[in-house]
Amino acid sequence: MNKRLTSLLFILASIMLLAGCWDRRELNDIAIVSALGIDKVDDELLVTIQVINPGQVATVKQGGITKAPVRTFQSKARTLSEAMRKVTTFSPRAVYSSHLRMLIIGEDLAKEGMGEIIDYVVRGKEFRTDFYLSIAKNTRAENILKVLSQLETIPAHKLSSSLKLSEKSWGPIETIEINQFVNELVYKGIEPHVIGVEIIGNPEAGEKIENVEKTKADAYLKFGSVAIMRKDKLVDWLTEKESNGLHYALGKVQRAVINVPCKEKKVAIETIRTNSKIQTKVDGHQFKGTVQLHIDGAVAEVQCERMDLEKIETINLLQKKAEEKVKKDILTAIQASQKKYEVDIFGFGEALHRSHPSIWHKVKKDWHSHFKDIQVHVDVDVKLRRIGTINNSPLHEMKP
Amino acid sequence: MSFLKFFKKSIDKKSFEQLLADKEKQDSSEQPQSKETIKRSLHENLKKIREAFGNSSDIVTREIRIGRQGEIRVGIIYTDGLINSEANHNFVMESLMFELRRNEVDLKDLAGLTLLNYIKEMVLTVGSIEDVHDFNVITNAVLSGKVVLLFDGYEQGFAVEMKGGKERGVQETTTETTIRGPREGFTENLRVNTSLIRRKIKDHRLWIESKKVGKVTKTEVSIMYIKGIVREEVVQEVRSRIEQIDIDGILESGYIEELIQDDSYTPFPTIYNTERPDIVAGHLLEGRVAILVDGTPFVLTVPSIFVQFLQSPEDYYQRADISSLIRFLRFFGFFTALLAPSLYVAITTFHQEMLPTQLLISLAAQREGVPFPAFIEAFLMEIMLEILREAGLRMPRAIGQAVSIVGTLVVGTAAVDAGIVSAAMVIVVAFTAISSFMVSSYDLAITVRMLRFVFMGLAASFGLFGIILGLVALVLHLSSLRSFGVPYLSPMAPFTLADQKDVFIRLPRRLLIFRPRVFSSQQNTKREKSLFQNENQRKKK
Amino acid sequence: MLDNGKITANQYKMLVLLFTIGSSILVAPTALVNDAKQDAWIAIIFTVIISILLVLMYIKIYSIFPNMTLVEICELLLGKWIGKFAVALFLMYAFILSGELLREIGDFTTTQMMPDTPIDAIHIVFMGVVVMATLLGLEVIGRSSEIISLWLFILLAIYFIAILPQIKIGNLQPILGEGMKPILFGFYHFISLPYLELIVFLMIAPFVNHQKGAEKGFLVGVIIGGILLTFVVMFSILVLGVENTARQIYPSYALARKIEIGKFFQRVEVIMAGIWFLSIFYKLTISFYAFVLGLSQLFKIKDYRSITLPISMMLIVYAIAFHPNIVHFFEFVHNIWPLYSLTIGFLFPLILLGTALMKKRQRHVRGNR
Amino acid sequence: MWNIIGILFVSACIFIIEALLLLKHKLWKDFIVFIIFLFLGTGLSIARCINFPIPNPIELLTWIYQPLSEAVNKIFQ
Repeated sequence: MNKRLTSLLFILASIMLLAGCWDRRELNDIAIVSALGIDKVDDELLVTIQVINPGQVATVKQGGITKAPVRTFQSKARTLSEAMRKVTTFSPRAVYSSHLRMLIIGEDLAKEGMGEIIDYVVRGKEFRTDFYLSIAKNTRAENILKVLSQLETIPAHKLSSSLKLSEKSWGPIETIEINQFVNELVYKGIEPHVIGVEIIGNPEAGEKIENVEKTKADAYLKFGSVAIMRKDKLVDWLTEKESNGLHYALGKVQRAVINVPCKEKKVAIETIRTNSKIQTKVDGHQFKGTVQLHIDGAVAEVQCERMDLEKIETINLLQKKAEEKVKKDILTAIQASQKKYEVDIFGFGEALHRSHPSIWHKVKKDWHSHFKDIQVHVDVDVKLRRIGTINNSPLHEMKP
Repeated sequence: MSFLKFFKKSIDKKSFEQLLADKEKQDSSEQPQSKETIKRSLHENLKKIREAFGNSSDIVTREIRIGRQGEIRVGIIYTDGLINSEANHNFVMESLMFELRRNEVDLKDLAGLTLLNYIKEMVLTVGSIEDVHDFNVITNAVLSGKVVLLFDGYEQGFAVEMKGGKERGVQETTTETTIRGPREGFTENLRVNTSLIRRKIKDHRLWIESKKVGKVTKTEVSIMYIKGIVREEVVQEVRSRIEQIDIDGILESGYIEELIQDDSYTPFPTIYNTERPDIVAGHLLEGRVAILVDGTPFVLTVPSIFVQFLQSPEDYYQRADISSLIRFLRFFGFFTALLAPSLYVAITTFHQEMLPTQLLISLAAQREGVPFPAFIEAFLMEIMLEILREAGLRMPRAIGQAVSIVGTLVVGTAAVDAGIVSAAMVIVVAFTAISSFMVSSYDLAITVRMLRFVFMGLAASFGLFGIILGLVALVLHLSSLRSFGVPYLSPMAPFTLADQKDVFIRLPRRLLIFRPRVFSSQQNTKREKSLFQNENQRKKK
Repeated sequence: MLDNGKITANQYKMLVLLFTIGSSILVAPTALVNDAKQDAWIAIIFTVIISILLVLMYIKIYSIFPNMTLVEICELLLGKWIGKFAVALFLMYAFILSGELLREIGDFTTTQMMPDTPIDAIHIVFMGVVVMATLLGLEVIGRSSEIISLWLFILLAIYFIAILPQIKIGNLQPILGEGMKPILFGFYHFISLPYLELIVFLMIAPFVNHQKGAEKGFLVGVIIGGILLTFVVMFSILVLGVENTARQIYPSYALARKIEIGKFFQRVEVIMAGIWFLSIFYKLTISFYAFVLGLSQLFKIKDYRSITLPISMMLIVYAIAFHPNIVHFFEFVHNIWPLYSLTIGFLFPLILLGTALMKKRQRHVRGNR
Repeated sequence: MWNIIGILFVSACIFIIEALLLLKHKLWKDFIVFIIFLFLGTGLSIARCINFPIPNPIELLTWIYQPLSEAVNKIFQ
């Protein structure tokens, strides 16, 4: 018995050692792609990859910056796969995209329809689905990728971490993972939206290493407005107010600031957590949408004089004002999506599917036209829980 | 399977019969004078003995005269260094030479006794005396530390037990140290060792059977067990396996271990060895059999299961919660020692997507300029580590320290600085080495060291897929092992819920009422009371 | 009866459990969600309940002939020649099952883990370990399954707990939105994939040392396996959503990619790969063992071990030759396999059971006279 | 070429391991069955290496069950 097994194991072991290692790649043979930018140029896809230069990143950590911590490579081809393969002709290392952080689509491509690039990214084994999707606003994706960043040595990491951070602390911004985008692309009850990124400052200066050495960079990247899409095509950019409303309605806002007017000045209310619910009801032949939003907040800043925060009426008033403010934002966004863009980015259709599957199956074909006429009722409920570490503002008792 | 078993059996039988035949032949050819009885003439006898030993200088053959007029000539034969010479002077020679003269005994009339009986019963003030008639017995007695007395004119002699000489005393063990627990360790002397165990288990059911093994060395091998707790089949099996040993010399219990283990095609130890009497006592109480071999401080216990190689006696001396935690740590250490380098190789060369990005970047930065593939790098470092370890072991203790410092610090740092290996690899290898020291049994630690290379090979050719397959094969192999009839992986496989109390965790002692079921004969408790109950029940039956 | 050693009821239970979740745990969500959309989890619960009835039928056969393998039962009940023919049909099923499983391993590994490695190499290496297990015998397979299932439970627990934070309850709605038909379709596919294949256990059941334990173990193993599969399907829908799950070839693996706890515990989809490799290893080993043992009983040779190695060569060849590509494989599994499984896993034992009961009654009647 | 040599080598190894054992015990029936399967296995492996078509039971199954499967699918659609 054992003789038999020993010989079997011996044969196996020799096969393995002789023939193995097909998939081996050493760490110093791979080019780690941190960001991928795709543009459309003359009917061809222009692929820009931002590759990390590990040695350089390590030296940056030790203090000295000599060369750029990342490199970009570009190639053009009709399909993405071909373009990615072509990169190998001038990159000394194998392109490795499992650690991709950002996928940036050029605005031109987005306007023409970005469906054609999605399949490659979802199908490929190397692409994990945890990177963020973004559209380059008013520029090409390649330009975005060329800008070097401060604080974080790798620009793509800077992008993704600032995106993640501002999602938590700034209302209009939200992270979109590729899976979410694809789901929304396929699903009939909702249309996708994607966050935009733009260059502030001089793009050409941003490419140089000196950009990193200054305290105020010549060029930097900023996330801002939201691109709304119909199918895979970019329709328009939402204004900041509208995107704010959109994110409130979708419950994507975690920590944000609501500025409530008081006299000429403002009171800032910080949201602690929000909870939203979108529903679609059927009332005869009419669809009625409701957006219910609960916000827990805290007073963060008081600018106006003579405001007595110790009184419950003041708090109630502030809550009411905040509710109105948010409600207005949401309504603006809904209105814009219904009238201006005619795109259901809120997912009222999805809500209908969930509550009335049979009706949904009848209307899903032309949900588009039904959506325009939905009456939406927005119900915002703000609860101020805390007022910070002091009760009344020093301004309250400031000498007149 | 049946025919295979049959096959195996027939081979065993055949070889066994053959062995017996061979043995007889050898015995007859080697010792033709075996049946020779001693002569009446002392002179001739002594001459013959001297010839038999080739006039070896350590064999003392002395002739003295006893009695009032010195009328009886007595030959004293012993091996210098094996006997307690002081006791020999005091209790044998002095008794013979002085007592007889001082008491003015008439050797012709000895209170109705013959001379030899008189000497045996009234003169020699020593414990154990045997009558000897045979030259062969005499030589054996002389070699095992007895003093042989031959009397002129008699075809009979005495072999007086007088074992002594320089031997290492009971000292603290160096191979298995604990913070808490008895400090004593076994010595090379079998009697001392049995006494150490006897002192711990003061019960008449602690039985010892002895046998001489090794045609030339004639080493004494004892098996020890507690009657009533141990399974009779196991004792029988041990007995018969020791019986079947056919070898000229046993120099260490390792010889026995290799000759009686179940399966020789395995890297895993299936017999436990230890230097600590407390472990042996504990094992005996669980119903195992201990095999003691003269001339080595290492005692074997069977049957042995896998988990016990990852347990330490201290587990039972410390609080249960701490012991359990440390046991977990030890299991973890076992797996890291086995897999850490292979996992590193697999992840960095096959599955880079598993690493967090920052870690990947810093690893990649370290690997810039390293000329070898990760596998070769790991392989070189591991080999270097093994060389250092082995060198440190064999070297004089003072130099060993220096070597390990030079090896670890200087070579490691220099290798990283020179860019031959990456710093991460040094960390991995060092961590692996430390982990392998967590494995409490040295035997298992060696196995792990060996298998580590196998897993590295698997990782280098198939990545994690290879490692998983390797692990499955390892578990299959372990499941196929047995140690004296007990499945090696028990009590996990076959799963016995009742025995789980003392495997990965050790429950508090009051919950450990029952002995492990895999070893002991009945489901008897650890408490004495019920052990008697069992005996009573058996009697009733 | 060949001497293969005995396994305990607990080991048998673990083998049934591993067999149930092996292979299905990775691919079941896709097939089910494709059929039943949001209601896949209802379909799976429904299937698990029906599968208990199926297993009761297998147990009935086993309890009539507790000491005989399916092959021996067959020859006893159906006579020498019809029996041999039926056995051949069953063995072909076991062989194809083994081949499909091996192919699945190769496909998964080359798609998700090692795209450059030739699929034959994966097959040969994996088969090597399966052959090792088969040669070591059922006793060793049983014992090792207890250890492996312990690891498996630990990995599964990590997997389930780690995926919890990603859940979105809304993904389950609407419940019963598509009516009952899709659920039945899901049932039709799902019962064929792990449950009807359980018939190979009738080759192993006689080697359990305790008859009642084997019967109980069979049921308990199937139920636990069903619960685990339900969890996997539920989590797939809850985390990935219906559309995405339906699109994935290996949904559980895609699901594992979503695991992210803090910044440190992420990128651990290999856990899922590990779970799957371990469970499918046992599934393959059991079906291969059943095939080889059955073949040796069919030819009435003394020991199955001598033909194991040649058969494994054939299996490696057929694992590739069965399907020219992965789409062919999926189409076969989706369209043909359920019907084939129904024939062998349901109709065939039903006929056996019927014959057995009839013969028993005849004997009873005769005895009364 | 090399893979055929490899296959022959493996078959030879299997033959040596098993046949010796079987012949030693004069298990003629086992030996014959073993030889048949070894030939089958080796033959199939070589056939696959040189891309020689080998009989595929899947095609048979597809031929048998295809009409039924279409019917079932029709019911559920």
